[in-house]
Amino acid sequence: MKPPHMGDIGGRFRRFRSRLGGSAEPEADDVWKAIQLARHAERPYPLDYIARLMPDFEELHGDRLQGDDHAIVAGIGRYHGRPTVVIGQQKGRDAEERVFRNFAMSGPGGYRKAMRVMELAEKLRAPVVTLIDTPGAFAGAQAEINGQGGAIAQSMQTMMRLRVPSIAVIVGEGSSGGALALGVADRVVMLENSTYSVISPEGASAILWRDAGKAQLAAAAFKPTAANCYRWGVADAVVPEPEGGAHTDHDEAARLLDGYLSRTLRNLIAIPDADRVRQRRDRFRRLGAYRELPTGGTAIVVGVDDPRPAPGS
Amino acid sequence: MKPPHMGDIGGRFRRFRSRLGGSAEPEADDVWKAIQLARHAERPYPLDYIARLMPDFEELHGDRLQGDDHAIVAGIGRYHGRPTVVIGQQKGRDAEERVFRNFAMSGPGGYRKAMRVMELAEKLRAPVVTLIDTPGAFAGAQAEINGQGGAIAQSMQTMMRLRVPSIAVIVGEGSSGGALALGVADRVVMLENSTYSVISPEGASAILWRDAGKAQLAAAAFKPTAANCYRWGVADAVVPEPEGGAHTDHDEAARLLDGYLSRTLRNLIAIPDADRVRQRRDRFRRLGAYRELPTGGTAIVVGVDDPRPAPGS
Amino acid sequence: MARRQIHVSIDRLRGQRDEPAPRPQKLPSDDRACPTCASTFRAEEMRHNLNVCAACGYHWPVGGRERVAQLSDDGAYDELWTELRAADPLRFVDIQPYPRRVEAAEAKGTTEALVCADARIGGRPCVIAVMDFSFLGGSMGSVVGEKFARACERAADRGVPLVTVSASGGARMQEGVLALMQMAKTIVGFEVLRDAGVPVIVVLAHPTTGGVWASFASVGDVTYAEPGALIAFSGPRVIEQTTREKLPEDFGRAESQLSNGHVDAVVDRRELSGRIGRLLGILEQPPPATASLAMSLAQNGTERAARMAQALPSIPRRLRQRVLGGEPPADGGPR
Amino acid sequence: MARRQIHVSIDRLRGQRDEPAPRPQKLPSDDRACPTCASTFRAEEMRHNLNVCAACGYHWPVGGRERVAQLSDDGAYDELWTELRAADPLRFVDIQPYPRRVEAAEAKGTTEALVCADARIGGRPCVIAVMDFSFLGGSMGSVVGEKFARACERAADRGVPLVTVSASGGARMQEGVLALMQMAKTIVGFEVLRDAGVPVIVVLAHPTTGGVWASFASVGDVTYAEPGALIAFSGPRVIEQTTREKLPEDFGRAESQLSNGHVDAVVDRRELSGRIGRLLGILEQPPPATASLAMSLAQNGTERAARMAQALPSIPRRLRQRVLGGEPPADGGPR
Ligand SMILES: [Zn+2]
Ligand SMILES: [Zn+2]
Repeated sequence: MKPPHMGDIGGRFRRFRSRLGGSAEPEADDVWKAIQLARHAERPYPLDYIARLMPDFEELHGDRLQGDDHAIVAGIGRYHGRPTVVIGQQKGRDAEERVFRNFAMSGPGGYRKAMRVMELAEKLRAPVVTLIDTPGAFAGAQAEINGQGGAIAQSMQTMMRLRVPSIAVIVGEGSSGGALALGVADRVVMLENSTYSVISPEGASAILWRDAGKAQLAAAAFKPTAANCYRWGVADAVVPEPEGGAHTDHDEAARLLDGYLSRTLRNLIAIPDADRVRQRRDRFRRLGAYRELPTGGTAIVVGVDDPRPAPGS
Repeated sequence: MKPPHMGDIGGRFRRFRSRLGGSAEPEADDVWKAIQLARHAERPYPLDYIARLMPDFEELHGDRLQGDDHAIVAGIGRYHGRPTVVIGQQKGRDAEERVFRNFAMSGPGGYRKAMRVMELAEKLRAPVVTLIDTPGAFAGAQAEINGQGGAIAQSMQTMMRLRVPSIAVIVGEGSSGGALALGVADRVVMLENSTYSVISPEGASAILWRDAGKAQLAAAAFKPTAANCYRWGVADAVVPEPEGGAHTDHDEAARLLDGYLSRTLRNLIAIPDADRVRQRRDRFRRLGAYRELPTGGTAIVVGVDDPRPAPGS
Repeated sequence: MARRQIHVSIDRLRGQRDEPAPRPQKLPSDDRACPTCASTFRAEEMRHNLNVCAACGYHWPVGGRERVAQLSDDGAYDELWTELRAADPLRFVDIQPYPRRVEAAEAKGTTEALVCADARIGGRPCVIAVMDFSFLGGSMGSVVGEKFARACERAADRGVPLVTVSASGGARMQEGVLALMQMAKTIVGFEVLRDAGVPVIVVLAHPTTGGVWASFASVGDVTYAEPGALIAFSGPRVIEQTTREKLPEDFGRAESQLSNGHVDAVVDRRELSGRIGRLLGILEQPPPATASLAMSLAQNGTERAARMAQALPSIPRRLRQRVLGGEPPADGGPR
Repeated sequence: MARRQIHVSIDRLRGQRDEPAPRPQKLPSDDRACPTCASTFRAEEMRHNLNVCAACGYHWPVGGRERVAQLSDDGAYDELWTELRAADPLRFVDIQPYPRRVEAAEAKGTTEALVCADARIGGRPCVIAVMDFSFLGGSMGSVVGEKFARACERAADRGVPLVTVSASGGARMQEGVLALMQMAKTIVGFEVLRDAGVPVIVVLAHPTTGGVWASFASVGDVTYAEPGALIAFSGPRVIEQTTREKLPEDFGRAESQLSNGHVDAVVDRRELSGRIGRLLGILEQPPPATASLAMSLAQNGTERAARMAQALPSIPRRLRQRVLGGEPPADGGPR
């Protein structure tokens, strides 16, 4: 069996429309800059957005099983006149808080806390907003014993089944299954300088280049920027940040996010539940890029360069 | 506020109809004999019934959280031509197995295993049969930390919501919330010599008489026999055991249970799901006995002496 | 339905918590000593400080009606279902007959171990159901179960939240297996609230153990606990007897159960009413837009689906075919 | 849809397991030494014993098609969707370009890391989806996700069970975030199976790690694992690097994951086909009685409710009022 010729594939990808004004082929430096901004020490974290978007917010604690994972904050707040559930991955601002939050790398208990709060959303018919910012789920022995894999899968299942509207926002660094566990929403949106990737550049460097020092090279290979994720259909919209990045002005960053969230939630609420669930499934069913070989002839690429709806909800 | 006179209450309870041929006021000795039979070392346990009722049975393991509680066995078997989920509390037959099974006193993981298997039943539209035989849920530090209370409550919630038919069978000793956790079914049925009580006689003796040696007295006070539970509406039917007790003939005991189960499941399956769920709720909503004082006049007793449907499904 | 308008004026001492109360003079008649810090308080002071030690924050038990008054705006509430009283289905006698125990408990003025009421918290109407540990150890018998279920149904019918405070040693043993069944009855109540989308806030007071913790108390939408409250299925003494483990001092206490993941927050009693009022504000449903309401009625909910299915036989046969599938009618065409 | 009829005759050696195979003569060309007990076997022996060491039970990896053949009755199956091949959406280059890696892997005869097929196990038709660790470490990229979703949809459409065997290092990094998305795609597939009430049996082979364990592999209806299989989100090496813990030898292995509650049974490969066949017999739905089917169609399922609601606009206005509620029409009476 002769492997099909793959040389013509690249050409198709060069035809990507550049909807966001950027080049279809961002420079490696730009990618690295986005990664730096996504991880900026002064970048707003979920609780910073929550404080600005919903002054009345009740944080809920505990997975109702065996603990309270501080890497994930979850609760219910009043947002534009209705109860709204928010779940976020919270990095720490200073050294002490970083340890307390485990650098936003949660164990299974964090996802189980998220699921129990999603159940509350379901009961109260409250929309769910997730704020994603994690280098990945925690790699630890106890996390494995307590079912890190199953917790991530079940979190995806829970989000896939929600009959209430949901929006996932990548606010910082969205890495690996630990990010996707909270990312199965009706709309997935990325802040301008956020990143979304299958693995952190450092992890990829160690595994693919067998060299811990190739993170910048890995970043350039993964191109995990918001603009690229939008092109690939992984993000439905890109929300602008203040000039220079979200860290320069938390209030303005929250205001820009608020614009997207409030408008999109309003639109989503108007969709009948069953339709919304079906559309959500269809959204994730479609994602991917592969070739479909006809019985003979040239390959057809299916996936990322399909026509897509305009940005915004 | 003068407390109402309670002397006339006893009279109403003396009017209990004795549907099962026994005296409405069983002798203390009879109660104790039932307790001894319910705990007989040779009494059939869930796996004994399962082996006879469903030769094709797949035991499932684990709560998908952190362990596999051996006090509860759960699985799916072929029963009268359809997949049927069975969950049972399993005492050990010999000293070693008793320790392995923790004397059928499960921790939260046991109930969570039960719940995950109930979810499978729900997906496959398989009926659920529970076989109850426990001195109670385990009293241990780790069980508390892992949410023994919440696990029991959630198990009740899960059973209350099942859209598939369910039957709970008290096959031996049904004590406290640890038993009820698996007892929220469409039909609750007791084997002739089984018992169902809020607490074990030994526990009651220690707490109420402040004397560990008053178990027999406590048993007589609680009267937790099948016949009494039937009268109180707590059991919907009493399934006869072989002459002398189920331990004398496991095959015959299984055959007698099979008769009830197969007929009742057939009847339950014919009821539309929504009706069945409503009826199940109504069943547990009704249980209890209290007085309702009119603005002046004699007390009306509500509850246990209400007219009840005939035994059988 | 017997109701009684009760007005109790409560000075919550909000904002005064930081100033320690002046050391009270010993009054032999009604003073109480704090078991933690040994400060003594007069009954009036105790009541004013919601039965919390002004010096160290120790929480004493609170009676059912007093608790309802503490939670309600201006201490005003309408008590519900005081006509429900314990029966004696087992003619139960331990070291004394059950009716005698009930009589003694009722003689103190409380009718049962659960007090239910209509009230407002933070301006928002709600149904309140509070357990009273002073009535037979707050044990859950048939009256508690019935009142609790009614409270849930009332909250669901009116679309107002349920606020419940637990304080109980567990099931009322003197009612035997019927007491056990009340656990399931409270779960039915919560199912009704769930269908109605009505929130329930559970406050765990000291102690919340046994069948109460193993039923409604552990499955609230939002769960607060009072500082130091023991929250357990099996209490530390029973566990130490069963397993010969030596348990730490804080085992099963509210603060431990928060880190065990079973509680959302430990809330000081003096903050409780304000905190609940704020939470009810968050949870309040927006007024439904007519169009989207109609849409959600048409598209959501199996309840409605079942009703639609029941209505189907009266829908013309041709349409029924279209909806339910199956063979088209032989006499196709407009009816 | 390209399909290929493949017949492979496999002698399962059923019942012969107890007799240890005669010590094989060393044949330098294709013999293999067991890493556990150092017994050596010829390729023919290996194939006959399903790549399990006849002496100690060590399980070697199995290729995708070989595994499908092992599971299928008489080794017969129809492979599905071989026309789906990897694309290179990121034009990804690490130490070599992604297309070069794919070419090399395809050159060995496998088209992708997931082999799907129609087959029968124990006489019962099913859809089989097996990962192939030899194709780029069994990594899950877009082709794996697409084939897996199709396998679920096919099983649901036909009402036959899905049997899937995982063996994967996780997501295919060279497809970047699109590979990550395949995790969610497999979850969509399982949702379709759930709606259809179709069972899915997951077999965890060595290794099942990363995004595969964190998606479909951990949420099967019944989950078997092969002896010694590593099952983990993060592998032991990563954990030791991250936390500097020293992990026990059996960490994350099938046997540990059974006692951790994540696996239903550890099943020897030589038992697997028989065990699955028996399980499919248990799970088979009874033929629906026509009456009760109609009843359940009318009463159950939100799917149907949604369809009914969509059909409503074409139901006469008067009837719609009756079903949906609201004001009766002003011009009441028959239409
Ligand atoms: Zn004090
Ligand atoms: Zn070997």
